[in-house]
Amino acid sequence: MDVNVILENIPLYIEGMWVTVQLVVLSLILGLALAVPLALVATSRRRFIAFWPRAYIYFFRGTPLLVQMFMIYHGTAQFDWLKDSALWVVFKEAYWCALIAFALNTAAYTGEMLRGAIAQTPFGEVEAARAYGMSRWTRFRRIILPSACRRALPSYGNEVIFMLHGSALAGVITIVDLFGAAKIVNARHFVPFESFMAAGFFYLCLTLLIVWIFRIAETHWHAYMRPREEEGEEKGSFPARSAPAYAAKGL
Amino acid sequence: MSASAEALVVEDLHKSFGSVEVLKGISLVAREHDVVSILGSSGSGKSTLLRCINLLEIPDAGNVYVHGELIRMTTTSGAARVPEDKRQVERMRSRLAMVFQQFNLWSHMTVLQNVIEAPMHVLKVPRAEAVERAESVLQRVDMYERKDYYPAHLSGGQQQRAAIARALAMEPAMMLFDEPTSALDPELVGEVLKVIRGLAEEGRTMLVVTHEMAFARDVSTKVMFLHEGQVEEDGVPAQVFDEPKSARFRQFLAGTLR
Amino acid sequence: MSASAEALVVEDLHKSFGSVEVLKGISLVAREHDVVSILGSSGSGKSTLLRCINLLEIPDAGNVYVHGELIRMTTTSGAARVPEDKRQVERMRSRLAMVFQQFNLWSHMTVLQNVIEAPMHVLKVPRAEAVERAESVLQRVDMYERKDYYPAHLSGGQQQRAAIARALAMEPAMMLFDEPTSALDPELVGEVLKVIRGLAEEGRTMLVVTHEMAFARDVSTKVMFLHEGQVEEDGVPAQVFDEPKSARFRQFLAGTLR
Amino acid sequence: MLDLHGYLPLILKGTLLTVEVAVLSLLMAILLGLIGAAAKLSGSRGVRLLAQVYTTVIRGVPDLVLMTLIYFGGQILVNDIGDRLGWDYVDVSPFAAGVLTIGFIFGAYLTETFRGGIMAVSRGEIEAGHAYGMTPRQVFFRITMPAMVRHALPGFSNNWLVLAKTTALVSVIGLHDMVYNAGQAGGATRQPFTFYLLVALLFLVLTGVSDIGLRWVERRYSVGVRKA
Amino acid sequence: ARDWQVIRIGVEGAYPPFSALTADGKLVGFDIDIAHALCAEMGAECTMVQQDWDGMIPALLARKYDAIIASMAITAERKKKVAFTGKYYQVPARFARRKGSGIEISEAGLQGKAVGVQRATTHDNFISGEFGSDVDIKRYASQDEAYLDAAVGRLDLLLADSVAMQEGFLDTDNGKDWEFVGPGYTDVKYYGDGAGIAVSKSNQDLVDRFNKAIEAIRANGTYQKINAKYFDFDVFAG
Ligand SMILES: Nc1ncnc2c1ncn2[C@@H]1O[C@H](COP(=O)(O)OP(=O)(O)OP(=O)(O)O)[C@@H](O)[C@H]1O
Ligand SMILES: Nc1ncnc2c1ncn2[C@@H]1O[C@H](COP(=O)(O)OP(=O)(O)OP(=O)(O)O)[C@@H](O)[C@H]1O
Ligand SMILES: [Mg+2]
Ligand SMILES: [Mg+2]
Repeated sequence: MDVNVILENIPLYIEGMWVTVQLVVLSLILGLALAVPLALVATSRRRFIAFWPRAYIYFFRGTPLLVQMFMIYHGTAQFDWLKDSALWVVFKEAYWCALIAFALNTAAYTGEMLRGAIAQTPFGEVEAARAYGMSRWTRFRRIILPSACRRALPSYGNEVIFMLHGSALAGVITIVDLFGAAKIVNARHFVPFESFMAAGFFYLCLTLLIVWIFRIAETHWHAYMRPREEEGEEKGSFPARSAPAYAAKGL
Repeated sequence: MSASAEALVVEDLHKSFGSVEVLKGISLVAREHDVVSILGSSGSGKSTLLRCINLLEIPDAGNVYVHGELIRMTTTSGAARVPEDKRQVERMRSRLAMVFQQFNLWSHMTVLQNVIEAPMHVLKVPRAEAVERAESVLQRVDMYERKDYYPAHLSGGQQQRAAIARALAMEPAMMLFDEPTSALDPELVGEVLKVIRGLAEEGRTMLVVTHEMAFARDVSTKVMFLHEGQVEEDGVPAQVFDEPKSARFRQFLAGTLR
Repeated sequence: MSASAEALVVEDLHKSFGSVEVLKGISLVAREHDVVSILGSSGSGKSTLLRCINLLEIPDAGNVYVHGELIRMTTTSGAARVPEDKRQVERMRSRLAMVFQQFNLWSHMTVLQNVIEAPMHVLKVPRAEAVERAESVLQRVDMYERKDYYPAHLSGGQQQRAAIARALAMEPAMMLFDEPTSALDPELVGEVLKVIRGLAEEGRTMLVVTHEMAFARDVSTKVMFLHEGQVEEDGVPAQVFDEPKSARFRQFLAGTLR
Repeated sequence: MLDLHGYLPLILKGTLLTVEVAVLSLLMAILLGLIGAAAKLSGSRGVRLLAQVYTTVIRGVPDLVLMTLIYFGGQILVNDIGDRLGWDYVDVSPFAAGVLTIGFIFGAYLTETFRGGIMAVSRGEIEAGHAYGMTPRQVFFRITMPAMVRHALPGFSNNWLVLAKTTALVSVIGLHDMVYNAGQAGGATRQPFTFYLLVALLFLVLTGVSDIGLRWVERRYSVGVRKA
Repeated sequence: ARDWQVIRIGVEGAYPPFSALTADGKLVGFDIDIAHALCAEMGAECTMVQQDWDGMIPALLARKYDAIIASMAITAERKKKVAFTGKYYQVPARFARRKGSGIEISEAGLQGKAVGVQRATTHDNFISGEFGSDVDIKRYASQDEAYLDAAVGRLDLLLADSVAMQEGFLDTDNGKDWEFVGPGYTDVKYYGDGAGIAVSKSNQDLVDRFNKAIEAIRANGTYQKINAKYFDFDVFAG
């Protein structure tokens, strides 16, 4: 074990970590913005309309993120019309290619998650909303979406973690993210064990940070699912929901 | 009693699910201040009737008038029957407040939020006024202290009272109760029936699906017994309970064990 | 009536959850052929009592004798009270068959499989014999035609009858029922009570937690009213219902509305 | 339509390798998952802690980083052990490293799936088992386990689909799977999009076929479950 | 010690014309031919183990193979970890630019330009050391990937081995719009003493065998034959 090599290269790791954080946060924001309309359209009762978002979701969930990223990074260069267009400014940069791939990918997963949560809205609650004269849009905005978002929160936490993990792929296409930094350290000093172990450690820290953030978010948003914390409550309190099944996702 | 106006008129309502005809022509008149108890064994179509009245299910045939206004229906190209005017339906629903057997409180909102939700977003009552109104109805059903609880943290009886408060806050012309006590234990049943009895004494128009004979007999102004999708017996409670005409209804009364 | 043997004796049972004492010294004697109804409002400790009797909960103090045999308890190094002999507990449990309020049928097995499971794997009855026995008890509760259904495909009343069949197939010395009808609708209640009444007439020893006063009065040989973890009133039904000594029990009876 | 310039056999050879890696690592993951779930539910604190560390670390670190680490680190470890025991050199091939890593990673995910499945079994059903005098062993094998399979199946299916896609990463440690070969072919023909699209479609076929198969299995196992 | 009847050799396969993969997955190139020639000379049975450049030295240290024949420059930094034979060829490094881009090799000329190099090579060290703060260095796992990105226009400059770049890029369809620019670099500080064969430090005997074999094939004309197959000049001297 050569700890000194790692200590010497801490600044490089920090820089890489910053790129990783940027990539993850930006792709999550873009992905979420895309996911809400995607989920809304995918729950449409009209089959022909629901088909398109579902096909999108199916493709992005059915293929590896690595392949998606390669298609966007290496693949776009195959088309001369694209290289001659203004869009090339974007596709020219590995950074933007990675960001686009990640955002499209997480949009598919998040969209599916929301779609599922919307489908699970207790039927009685929707019916109560109808019975009180709410219009379709009011029902969606006031009852279905808020309730679905809360239910999707734990699985979204997993999605964020997987996005963090998936972002390591950026290191494969010249981007110096956390994994890219580790590769440079390894290349310079031939210490694969130490350099990747350090990267793993930093990723673990970021993961734990995300878990912690989501735990706080759940404390806030899931008050209605937990037993009341106050003393001396009488019976009738709801049993604590079991932890959500761990939903994994691919790269 | 002066002949009060007709709050709700149902004419020859039919409803089938697939090949099973669940309602086979139900007619019903409820005047203002009427409390109509709807009895019937399981599967006789009681819930379906209530749900057809406020169009949670679309009836296959028949008319519903609310305060004399016909809820207009039309037929789509696909031969499905649909309301002609969605706005009219939404307006009508905001006047017929339904209280569900399973409460159906919105689980991600506190009791107070549940109660102000529909007044604010359907009736467009300003928030401050909605809260004021909500607090007063919550006091009426003795739930004021629990207003910041989530539904999951309430007992069945408390949930049912919150659901009643939610309905009351709409200041509805009429209330529809679907077996408001059947999910409750005997002590809670008493508690909830007391609240409904109070509403009846105020002269609210109500349709109540119930299995509680004592309640039907003591509180309602009209009783209606459904059997296999038809009105088998109806009339004022004294007459219906003491001189039942229908054999099936006599059997039903005997079968209720006590 | 000849003085029959003591099937179950419970002496001074105590049970706390955390700092809350739920059972505060319950004693109870059930002779053979006794049908003991246990009444009490929600939270009074009825379920806990049944669960302590067959050690699904470990009581903090007190003794249980089944057919005169003491279920021996001991204390671990960690100061936890545990049964001295696990075999003895398993043997005892196979003789006291419990019927749960929520049925708790094994969802991955058909009705028949549910019924033969314990006889085959606990009592080691050969399969053919277990099936034969199962079919006969299923006929008894009128569930024979549904024997190849999975629990999820049965109505509540059918599930409850399947659960009773599962208990009967153990040919238990005694049956424990925890609110066997509270999850059912009024007509199903009648159906299930009829089965239990039939068992009572056969002279089976039973402990029944129930909210059905009519049942308690007509069917049981003993009634016991629990209040806050204590026996507030007990005796034969006629005496208990007609001349209740306890004020709280009188209030409870009044509260049940009819 | 698609002009593959004679690279199709190379891609298909890669597909075969992808499937091999996926199936072998699944088997390893199931084994580790069952052990892990048993460990997490075991009475011993030490064992539980060990399982907890395993699942936390695996879930906290990207697959790619783990794979790189095991590919090199694993070899160094094997060498150290080998030297001590006086073995000849034992090679951790990229194939073995790929299978071991993916199996190791998904063992952790399946640990959670199996544990969740066991915990989802209704307490009442387990209690009924005890109430009829079954021994704890009998309750576990006759009630808990069969009921668990049903609860764990959806999570299991999900994990398998993810695992199949994760095999793409072995291309990064130099295994000639279909993604690697597509890169080669794409570079040589200057048609990377064509080849990556082909590989994406092959993955869709793989996941699509598994999906159909798994749904069939799920239907078989969910007899006795009422669908809303 | 081993008798070296069987030797595993690490090669790269993405560095034409020194080593490359054919469509049907065969390894070809100068490095590969040299490896076979050396093995024949030593009377050893050789297996080629393909390894990505990133992991070349770590894999040797992990004993995945016994020697690296992959155009690896003999540098001081690498010598800390592995032992080298004498060089088996040496050529200078050069920049290449897109024709007509007019980029000049100077601190000002390189300012903000995207320069592609293969990660963990002498070129990587050179550009990082000499121009690190001025240029946008894009590091690739293989030289082929750098060529691809250069061809599609993601790079302004390439820095690589002049011969490899000539044969593997400029002379191909991909590189037809590119040209050399600036001088050749052989700076010992970065580029060391030419390309050698890397062997684990514990196998000094194998280094000796390789050195002898290199001398032998140079003496008996095998080397020149291979040289002539790929180049029209002598790569040994550079
Ligand atoms: N959505 C539906 N699809 C098919 N059949 C239905 C549907 N809703 C109700 N039914 C059937 O219609 C019949 C009447 O149902 P309904 O719920 O109105 O009965 P009910 O009188 O309210 O009974 P209960 O007292 O059990 O609530 C039943 O046989 C039921 O199975
Ligand atoms: N496992 C437990 N942990 C903590 N408290 C418990 C537990 N089980 C029961 N209790 C408490 O013990 C008290 C008695 O519960 P029990 O279930 O015996 O009541 P019950 O008489 O059966 O009521 P019900 O009629 O509602 O079924 C209640 O206050 C309950 O909250
Ligand atoms: Mg109903
Ligand atoms: Mg109870």
